[in-house]
Amino acid sequence: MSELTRETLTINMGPQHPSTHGVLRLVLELSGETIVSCKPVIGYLHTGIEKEMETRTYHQNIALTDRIEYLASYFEEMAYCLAVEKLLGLEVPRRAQYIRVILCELNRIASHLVWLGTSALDLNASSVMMYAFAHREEYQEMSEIVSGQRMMPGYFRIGGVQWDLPEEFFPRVRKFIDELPRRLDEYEALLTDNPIWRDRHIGISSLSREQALAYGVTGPVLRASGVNWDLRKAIPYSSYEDFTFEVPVGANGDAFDRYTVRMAEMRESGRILRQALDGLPEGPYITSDRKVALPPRPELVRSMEAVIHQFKLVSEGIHPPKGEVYAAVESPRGEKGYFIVSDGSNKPVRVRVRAPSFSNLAALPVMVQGEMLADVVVAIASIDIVLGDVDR
Amino acid sequence: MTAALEPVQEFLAERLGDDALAASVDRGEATVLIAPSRVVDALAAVKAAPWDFAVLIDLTAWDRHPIEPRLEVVYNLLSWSRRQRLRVRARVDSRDAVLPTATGVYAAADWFERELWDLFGIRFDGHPNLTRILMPDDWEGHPLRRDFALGDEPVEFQGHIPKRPSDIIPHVPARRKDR
Amino acid sequence: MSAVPLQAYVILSAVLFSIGVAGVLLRRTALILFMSIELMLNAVNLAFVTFARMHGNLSGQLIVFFVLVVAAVEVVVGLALIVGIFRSRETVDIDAVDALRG
Amino acid sequence: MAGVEETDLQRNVLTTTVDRMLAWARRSSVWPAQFGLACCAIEMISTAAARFDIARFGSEVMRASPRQADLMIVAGRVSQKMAPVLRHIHDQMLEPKWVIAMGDCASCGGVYNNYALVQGVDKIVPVDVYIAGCPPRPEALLYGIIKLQEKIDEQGRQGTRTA
Amino acid sequence: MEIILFVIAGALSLAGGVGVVAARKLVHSALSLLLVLGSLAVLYLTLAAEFVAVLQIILYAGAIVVLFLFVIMLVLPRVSARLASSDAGSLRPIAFVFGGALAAILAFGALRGMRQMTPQALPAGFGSVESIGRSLFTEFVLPFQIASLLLLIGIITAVVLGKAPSRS
Amino acid sequence: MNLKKNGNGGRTVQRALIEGAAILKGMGVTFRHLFRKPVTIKYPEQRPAVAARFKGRHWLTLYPDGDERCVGCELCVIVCPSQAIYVKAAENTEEKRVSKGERYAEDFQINMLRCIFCGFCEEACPTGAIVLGRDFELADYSRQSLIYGKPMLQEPYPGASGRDPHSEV
Amino acid sequence: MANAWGIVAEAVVKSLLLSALVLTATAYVTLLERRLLGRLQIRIGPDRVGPGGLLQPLADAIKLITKEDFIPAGADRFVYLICPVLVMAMAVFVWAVIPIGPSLDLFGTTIPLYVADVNVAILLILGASSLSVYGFILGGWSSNSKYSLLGGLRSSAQIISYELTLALAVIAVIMLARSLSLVRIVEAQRDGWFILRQPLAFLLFFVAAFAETNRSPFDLPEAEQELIAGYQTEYGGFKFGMFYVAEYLAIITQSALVTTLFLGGWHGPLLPGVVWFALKTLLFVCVFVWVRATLPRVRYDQLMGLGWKVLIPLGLVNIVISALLLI
Repeated sequence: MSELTRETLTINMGPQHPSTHGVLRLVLELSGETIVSCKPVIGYLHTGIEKEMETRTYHQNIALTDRIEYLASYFEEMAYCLAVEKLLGLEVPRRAQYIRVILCELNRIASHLVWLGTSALDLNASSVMMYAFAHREEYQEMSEIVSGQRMMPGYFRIGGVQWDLPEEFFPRVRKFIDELPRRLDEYEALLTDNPIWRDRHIGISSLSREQALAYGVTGPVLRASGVNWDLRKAIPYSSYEDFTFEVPVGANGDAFDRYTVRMAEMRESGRILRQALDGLPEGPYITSDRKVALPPRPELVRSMEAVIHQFKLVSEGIHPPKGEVYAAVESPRGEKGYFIVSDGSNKPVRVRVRAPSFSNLAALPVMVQGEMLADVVVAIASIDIVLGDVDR
Repeated sequence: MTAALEPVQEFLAERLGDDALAASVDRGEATVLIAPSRVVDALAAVKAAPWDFAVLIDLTAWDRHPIEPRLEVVYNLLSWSRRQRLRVRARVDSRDAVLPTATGVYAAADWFERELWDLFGIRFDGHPNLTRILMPDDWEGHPLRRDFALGDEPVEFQGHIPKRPSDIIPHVPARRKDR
Repeated sequence: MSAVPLQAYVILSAVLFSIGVAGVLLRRTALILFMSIELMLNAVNLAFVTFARMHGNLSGQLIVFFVLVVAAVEVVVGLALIVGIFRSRETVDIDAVDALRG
Repeated sequence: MAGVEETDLQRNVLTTTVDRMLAWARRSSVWPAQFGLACCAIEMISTAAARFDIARFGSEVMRASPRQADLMIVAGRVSQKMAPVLRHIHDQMLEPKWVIAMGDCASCGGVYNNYALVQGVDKIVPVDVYIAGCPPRPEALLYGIIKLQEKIDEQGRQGTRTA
Repeated sequence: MEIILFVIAGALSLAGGVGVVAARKLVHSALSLLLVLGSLAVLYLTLAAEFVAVLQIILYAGAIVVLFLFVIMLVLPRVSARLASSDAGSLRPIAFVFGGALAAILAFGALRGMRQMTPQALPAGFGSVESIGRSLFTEFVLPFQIASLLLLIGIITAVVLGKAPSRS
Repeated sequence: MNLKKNGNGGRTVQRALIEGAAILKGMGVTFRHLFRKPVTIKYPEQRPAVAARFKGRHWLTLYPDGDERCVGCELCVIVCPSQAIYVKAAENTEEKRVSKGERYAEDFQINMLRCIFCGFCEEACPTGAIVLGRDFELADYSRQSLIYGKPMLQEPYPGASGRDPHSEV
Repeated sequence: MANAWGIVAEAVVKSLLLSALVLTATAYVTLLERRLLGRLQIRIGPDRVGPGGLLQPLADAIKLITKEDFIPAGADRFVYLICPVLVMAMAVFVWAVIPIGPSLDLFGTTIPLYVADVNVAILLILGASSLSVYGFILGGWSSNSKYSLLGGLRSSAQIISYELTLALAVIAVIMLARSLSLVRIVEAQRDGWFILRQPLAFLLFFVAAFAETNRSPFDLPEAEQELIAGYQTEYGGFKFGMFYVAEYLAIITQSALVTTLFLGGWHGPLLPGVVWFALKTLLFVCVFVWVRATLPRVRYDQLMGLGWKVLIPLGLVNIVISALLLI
């Protein structure tokens, strides 16, 4: 061995590691502290949800969707319901569309708060994490008021939502929106200008526009790389065309841009929420099609017909016509899509969940190539993956 | 959107001749069915200008059990400049499920193809590292095939009442693979 | 109280020095060789400090000071040499850390 | 946790007191190992966060190293692929150690009754407390920890010394 | 009290010295060296050389041996293990005889030379920082400068040698 | 901390001052929080107020006259995504009348560890027999003890669950 | 002879008392940190174990002591066991030379409130810190895990590097006080604290203190979120407890040193000197916690860069300027 050989070291991070945000495992090859190659190993949270969905009725599957991208359950339900509604060719009442938007945008803020908290915690800024989670707790309470659950709402229904928004929800959400900018300013005071935070984020784990597109990266990570692509604007769904808001776009595609894009997105979500609350239309919150939606509860006591519908719908479920559809929404992590194949029976033949975290994570090796070891933590946090979404 | 998609299908029919097997626009979504051997050519063709389907947003498959060719692979493409989607499909036989890899066209295909190999047992010729991605490496079988049993256990109740979910929710008859 | 004859210190120094010499002869490992040399230097230092005490003259202690400097430089350069030599000969792999216990 | 069972006659006042004090110390200083897996992990973090503040129970010292932890909170679904890792980490923890199966998935598989998941972590490691919920509220986790403290007290009363 | 200190520290230093030479693991050798240095520091204290004693700890123990450990642990894991076993066994008798003889000669010489000597009374502040500093910057100022130059050269040499080769 | 990136000295000092100010600003934010009231709820001494719609543990409700609402139709069993409910129906007889319908649930069990508290059963129940209550403290030392049978689930008296079985909420 | 034994006895008694005091203080500093951190993060912190959580440290200690005794497979047993002891011993040892107050008149005799007034006190402290480095390196090495080893090497490199900064800052103080004895240094501050005359040195010392104690934002050695776990990863139970205590003791030590070197030690109006000393030290302990609550963690190369490229040059410049001013 006369020639000089590179010294490389292979280290294994995870699958149970505090900063992999779940059960991600990375096999890193290092030269000194520099990363030569990074191989993510996933599947530690593979739950078989897609298979499970083939054995459940369309209605039951709503409960399963919640637990995929568990930080953005409303988006899961939204995308799934949109897909089934597309299969059925069903029009959702406007009020229901607005309610969905309100909850999704609240959920987006909450999801970004979790990202903010955990990525700050990764760099040991534990106070930001505590403040962000305390802040998110207000969303949890609102979610509980609306749906009865803090995290897994099971609130959207095919054709609308389960219940109308309760009265006590409105003052709370108004207060939430009013306080939002001040709270965000506080986080920014702790992080945005902090030289340590900047040094750890600026220029770290960059992803060029071309790389981002090649890897099918979506969401804030794509926008940070300079692509102005937001499904809410590009291919609007659920009345998003009614609202005015900006799509924050970064320039360098580094971790700091992802941070600023998400911070700006939270402010924009606040704007959308205000518009949606102000313009909330009157009307039914779920379709009146008795082949799709259950009859209102009070009717069950009065009308035999309602009871028969109830029995039929619960025991058999809905039967969408044969065909395949794809419906996507802009989740906090990117394009969340459902590809559903129906054979005309009451259970789907195939439900494919297009997971934004999966594609975004696939770009991680490109991002961290040539970076320092400690920056991997920042890179993972800046992608904001949800392992449930990656592994399904 | 619907109207604008038909030219893509015509273009593909022209480019690939008989290998473009079918095309349809259903519920506003355009799909084309391509012969398995030419599917990567079709992808490369629509990725280029003027179609610009630059993003492989999703790559998945579904099992048409028991009709052979059973496995239908679906490439879900997105053109963000034209704000359009296109689904390219190809069908392969379950006993000899092989497709050319699309990693040369889309970097994103790498993990997607590994996932398809893992869950459906579809091989991709020329893939740099076609190994299991979600299941453990020593797993046998491909779970998302319809003849792979769900593998559920009875739900416990007092008095040891056996109740399997699949008794209540019958699904496609499943053979439990040896593993 | 101070009943220790200074001669004892010198004898100790001599024995330590000899151990160092024996180490140089016995061990072929470059690092142990180095450490043996350090041992010898320290033995000499002890002698110098003893002499300083004996004559009530600080020069002995000052020489120790300079020996320290020389030893530091020697170690730094020597270790750099060792590292350089092995860098060019071997793939140094931290995976083999366990082999340390061999 | 193979303890030495003693009969009432053999046990004197002193050992009883010592056992109780040990139990008190152990129940008051339960340091959890982070084992966040899925949805429940988020509620577990919420429990540690300001609103619920697991620190009040002296349990905020979430050490990354299993060697320094007393309690493994399995928060989330355990896949077949994850199971060996879980077992390994449990083995690394020092006695006395406890396991809480937080949520349905960790307890028995929950709604996901299929090929991919271990149907209950008690098939891999001994579980002391099961908490139902999907995911359980943070208060439910705290309730589970209180239940665990009661169990530790009980072990102290019975003189089941571990270690 | 001084006797007790001398006996303990002397014995420890001898044990350490033997350890340096005889230990099988490199780390144990380094630790033995540390033991020698520590016990010598104690001996220096009894010899009214407190500044030297503290320097011994800070410089020798705090820097030089740490450097040894760094090299042992980081750079040489595989190599050292192999080399440790390739010691010259054939030299062993010679080493023992030679070492023993040397010790005897030196000790004899020292005892002969110092037979008539008794320790001088020490001036106040002997061995303190002030006194050493004063000598260092007066009568020993030239060696001091040379020593600093030597250190500088050492640093540069180490950097040049230790730098990873940019081209292979 | 970025000193190395800057060329001339004046800007370095200026930059150091800006960064120092930013750090102090952050310190100020945390310091202000020192004087805010902690948001912590002191569980278990302090009970959290759960929402009216909260989906907690189940209750089997009764009519005001004490009859069971459950008619053993098993719609909840069918709709439950996790198959956590077991119902064994029996016919009402003249001598033993338990519910107002033809049948009643002779055995009714819910496996709380399988249940995901989605509320589908409550939604599906035509008679409002099953409701999800406010209780969330479901933890125990064994799996078996978290399988709740009818004695655990049944309201001790009509209205004990505090939930109106037919409300929209 | 009797007098000599008397001195020894007094030293021993004082050492024991001081050790007990310092260790108790450490236990409560851990609680203080947890409570204060809680309040800074709008939560409460441990409050259920004993009144107001006052028994929390006791419970932690008993629990750690009674944990299973564990030595990793393939570990170097002797070295593995000795490391926590070494680290803790060094942490306590330093207190021998820190004056916690002026002399105390008790039963007609004057008892100085320090174990020893050594004229090389500062060097002793630096020396002790050098020796505790061995605990980190060898603790990492003996655990037989490459992550522990790398973590240990990192910690020691960090501590050695920042010790230079620390020393440079201290030299500035020595130049003012013209003594290496801490007692003398405190006495020299009777008329003016050194923080006023040496603000830059204070800042340097303060920053270096965070690195020396491995505290946030320089807490890389035990960075849970970093890839490489710290030297103590493989330590559990009592042995881990010793590292833990040493870590917090180091915080008190550094706070006490800041107080002694820059804040006039026991000097202060009205209250007894010991109280002033304790208050000032406590203030700095709180600042440690406050900083931990606020700042994110730096990266390792940034940490080293800060030390070598910023702090050490600044320290040298500071000494040159101070020297010129003094002349």
